[in-house]
Amino acid sequence: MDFFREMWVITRKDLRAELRTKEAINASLAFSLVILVLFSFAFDPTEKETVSMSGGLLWIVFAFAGTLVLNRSFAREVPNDCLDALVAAPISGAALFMGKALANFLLVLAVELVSLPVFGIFYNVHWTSHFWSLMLVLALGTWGLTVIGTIFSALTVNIRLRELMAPLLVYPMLIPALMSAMQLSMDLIAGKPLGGENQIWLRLLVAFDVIFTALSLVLLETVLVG
Amino acid sequence: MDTRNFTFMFYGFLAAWLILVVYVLSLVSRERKISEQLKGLKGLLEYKDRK
Amino acid sequence: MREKLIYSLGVIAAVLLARDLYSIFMQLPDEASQGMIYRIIFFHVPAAITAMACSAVACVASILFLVTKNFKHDAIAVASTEVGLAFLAANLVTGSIWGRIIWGIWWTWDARLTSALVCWLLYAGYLMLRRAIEEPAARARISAVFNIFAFADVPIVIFSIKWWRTQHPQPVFWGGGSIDPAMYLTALLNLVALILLGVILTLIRLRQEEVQREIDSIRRYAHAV
Amino acid sequence: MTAVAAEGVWKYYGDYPALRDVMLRAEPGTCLALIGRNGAGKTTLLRIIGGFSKAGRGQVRIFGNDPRETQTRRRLGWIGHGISVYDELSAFENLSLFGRLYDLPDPRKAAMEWLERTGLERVKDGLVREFSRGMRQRLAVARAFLHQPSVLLLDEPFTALDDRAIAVLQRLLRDALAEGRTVVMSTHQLREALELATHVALLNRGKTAFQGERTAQMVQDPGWVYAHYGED
Repeated sequence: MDFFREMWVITRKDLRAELRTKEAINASLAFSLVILVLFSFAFDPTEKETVSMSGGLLWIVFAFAGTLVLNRSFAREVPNDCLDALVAAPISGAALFMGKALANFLLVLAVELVSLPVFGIFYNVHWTSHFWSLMLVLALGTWGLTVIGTIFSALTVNIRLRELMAPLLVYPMLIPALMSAMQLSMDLIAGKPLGGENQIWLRLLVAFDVIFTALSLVLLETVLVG
Repeated sequence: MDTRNFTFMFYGFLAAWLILVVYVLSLVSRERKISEQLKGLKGLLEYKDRK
Repeated sequence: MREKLIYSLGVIAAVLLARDLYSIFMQLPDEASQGMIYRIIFFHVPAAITAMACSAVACVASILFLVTKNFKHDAIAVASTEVGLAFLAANLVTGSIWGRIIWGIWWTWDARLTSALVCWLLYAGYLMLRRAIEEPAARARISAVFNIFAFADVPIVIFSIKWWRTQHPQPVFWGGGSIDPAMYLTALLNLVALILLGVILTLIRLRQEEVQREIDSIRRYAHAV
Repeated sequence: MTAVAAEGVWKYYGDYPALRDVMLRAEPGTCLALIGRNGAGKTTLLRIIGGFSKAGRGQVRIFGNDPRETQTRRRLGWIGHGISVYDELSAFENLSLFGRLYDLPDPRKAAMEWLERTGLERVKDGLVREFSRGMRQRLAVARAFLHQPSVLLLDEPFTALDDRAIAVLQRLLRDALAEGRTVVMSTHQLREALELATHVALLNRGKTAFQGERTAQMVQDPGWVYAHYGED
């Protein structure tokens, strides 16, 4: 069976299981809304200030809310020992990882796409001036978040304090990706197009995604089969 | 300015070496813990042998 | 054998450190713009380099563990990560104290300080991860994977924070200019001394880790009997 | 060709050897019962044979190949302590999911077939979460047999099962043996296991203390193997 079909089977399974209970995605959405409200108390949301903080604010919301989805990714396989069945199945570890990562990516992206307009309304920010560039940055940043979140969910799947450990490990690792995504989103929302000065951040984000995707694909089998 | 400069340099070196000393102390306490464990284990083994 | 190595390295390090301290405090003149405080640099920079060397050693050891499954490499990884963290902490504190004089503030989100802090958090996560896993084989495997990830992240963190800061105003320092050869020699010798110290601490920690592992296995065995 | 062969397998947890130089063989069409006390290493050994964990030294061969090879994984079926099916999916969805993962030509048809064979066809669209214990276990059995594995690995299969599931499993295992498949099971339930088994292996503190054909005497007196080979 070819790689993409294996991957898609896993993705579909994860999405179906999640959408049936909506446990993680509901929690994540609610959480992101709560943080958006909380942030309005942290500073006076006048328009000019908000634009200069928008990138940081958005990505902190995304990172926190995303972790709720990502933590569940391999934890979902723990009850009933489902992970054993997946490891035993004749699919490559790479397909398993990419399938799970893709499902997580779509879920996190959905949460982000809901919180983005909410952010625009709450903070009175016109964020659509470079819509497609922003979507590109959103996708790249979210992929970085997803890859690290998914592989660390696999790493911590069998340890106690899993829910506490994963964020502690994930956030410091994510700092470069979050920084680029913040910088780029801020520029785009402020009306500066991609390219020129912020080109370097786009490159950094892509490099982060590529490096950690490759590393995860290489190491997943080691993580799951000891 | 110069005395302050000097005190801070002094603090700097003090703090740096203090951190290393604290680390060494943590090593020493770990060493003690290990030897305690070893003692306990020896007792356990002797007890089992006698049984 | 290892005891002797530790002692002899200790003697060399002590002699070097004594010589360096003498030279730093007694021989070298004050720096023109910074005054006395610049002397912290002689400790600050070598500590950072030692910490980096430790993280590199830990990464290599982690890879070797995954390849060979020999627990010795796992012990090397944890020992050198821990020692590296201690040196990085010393580096951070000296940096902060230096900044208090030069910039007038304890902490600034300067590129170097920030990346050092992020790296410190990364590797502290490694030690915490180890504590959360009971079973030795799983602990070694999982933390080796994490260590490789952390090491891959270090250069990305350093570069990205550097770029981040170059786009933002920051206190200026490190004006150009040549270094006095005497200063250069002292800095170099101090680096050697600190690296030796790092090696000694790592060796001690390594032995502890090995003894601990032996104890754990004997205990398992004793309970199984 | 030998179906399952463990050749000098060692497994360490830290420095502690959970398995010590284990040798094991199972030919096609035979059923090997792996017995031993708690902590003797039965589960560890089965997990190595199943490819869930790696041997520290020595190797495991399934029809001469490594258990982690994709082609080998296709030939292995596994029932462990958990049921390894998803609570949030229906019985039919679960089976067709695994049918797809094992690349069966018609996963939906295979799923239906096995739902019928385990008596679950009426509840095929019910979520596993709502199933009774016995139904869940039968579904787990169906999942393991779905891709017609030539080697079945069962870890304590009878421990958690209710009577009906035991009956279903025993019938399926008999059929499988008759078709020339291989079964390796670890077990506490000596009586149920020894009825099916053609061979017996006893693990004692990580070592193979005995391996041989099952004799009539063992069935009559399940403690016999322990009495002769099990003690130190």
